[in-house]
Amino acid sequence: MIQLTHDTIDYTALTESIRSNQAGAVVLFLGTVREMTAGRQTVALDYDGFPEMAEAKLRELEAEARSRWPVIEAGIVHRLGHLELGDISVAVAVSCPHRHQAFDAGRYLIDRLKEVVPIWKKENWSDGSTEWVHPGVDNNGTQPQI
Amino acid sequence: MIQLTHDTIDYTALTESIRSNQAGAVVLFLGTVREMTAGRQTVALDYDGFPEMAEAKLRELEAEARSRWPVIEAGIVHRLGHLELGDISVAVAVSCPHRHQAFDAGRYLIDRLKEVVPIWKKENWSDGSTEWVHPGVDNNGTQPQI
Amino acid sequence: MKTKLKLFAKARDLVGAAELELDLPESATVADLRIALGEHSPALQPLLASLLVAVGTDYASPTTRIGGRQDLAVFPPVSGG
Amino acid sequence: MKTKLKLFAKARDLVGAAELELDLPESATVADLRIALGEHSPALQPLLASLLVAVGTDYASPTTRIGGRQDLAVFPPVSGG
Repeated sequence: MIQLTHDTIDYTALTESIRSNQAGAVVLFLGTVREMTAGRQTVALDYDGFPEMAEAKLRELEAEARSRWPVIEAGIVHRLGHLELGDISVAVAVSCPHRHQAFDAGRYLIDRLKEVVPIWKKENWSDGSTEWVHPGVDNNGTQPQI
Repeated sequence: MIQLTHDTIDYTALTESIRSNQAGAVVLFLGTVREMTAGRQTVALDYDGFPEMAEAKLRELEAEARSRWPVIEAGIVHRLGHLELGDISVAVAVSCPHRHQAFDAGRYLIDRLKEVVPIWKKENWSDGSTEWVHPGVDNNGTQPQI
Repeated sequence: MKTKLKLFAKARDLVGAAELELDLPESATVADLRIALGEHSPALQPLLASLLVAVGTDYASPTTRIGGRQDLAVFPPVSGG
Repeated sequence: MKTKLKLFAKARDLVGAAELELDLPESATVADLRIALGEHSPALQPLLASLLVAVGTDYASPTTRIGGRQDLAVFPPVSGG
């Protein structure tokens, strides 16, 4: 199951969809909205996405994981829109015969998702300011000094 | 939540119990009854345990994980008794500020559980035979040649 | 040639539009698009060097010809998850 | 001294009992327990070298004195998860 949604992520349904008698191990990763980031307080996040490309890239990532590990089933759901503290922004679930395969594949999927899938988050800080998060670009939009 | 149970493991309740606004990452591991092991077909597993010691060791493992990673919440539930194919035998859930911490802590907990927690499984093979699984001890109960 | 592109996240906010039409020669590459974007929307200038360009649902390489395409997308580094 | 121990998994099956009482001197160690167990239940012989011993809820070291304890447990290598 590859899905983008504006609704609450049902990670139980996702997990059930990837369970299998051929798998001895299931790993589920949830990204959740954390209150503190580098000493600053967040009150909410807004996620924007380019849906067609995001779904295409998620499918490619699933194919990459399957080429590297004996994945039985895998699923990724990413939420878009306005998220409050503690809300789940992303769920990655994978089943494999053995546990280290499932841990490695799950970690690979979320690491790669953060590198290549066209989704962006905007911080809503507790001081009322907002800020797009664009790694490698500083707060003023200029390239950081290396 | 550290628990041994003879009932179906409610991994959703476990996961909800370890979610936190302080965590950006949740990792859930499920061990499930796999049909094929080294080319042999299983129809069911029976888990035996030494409950008081198993719970004490699980608490020690949680403390070890907390000493190594910034764990916000952690929970482990292990099932005992008769399990059918696909049933969940163990659930490990951990929340941390960042994802690699949660992956590392979750993997550590299940790896250590398999080394030190006094729980044993008995295979019910499809040919009708049964066999306790005791790593390092061969099928006849003798020590393997090194 | 009329070249259409979608904008996302901070790029959209700085330009003040979700879509944009630029006139580019057919031989225009990603580098040419960057220059044209900076001229069209000076507010994008500080973000320009880090912008990513997609053709359809794939990242464009620096030498991909994009002049006249209707399925371009331009956006800053991703931060999903 | 009367020494009580619980048995688990294949050790319990081979002995045919979940609990056992052995007579051991107070100074008896895990090594002595192993010998006494093998004499009491020859069926355990092939498993003997790999058996683990717990006192209360902790693994006993080879030199732990266990004679007269009522809270011992003896079991083969674990396989939970």
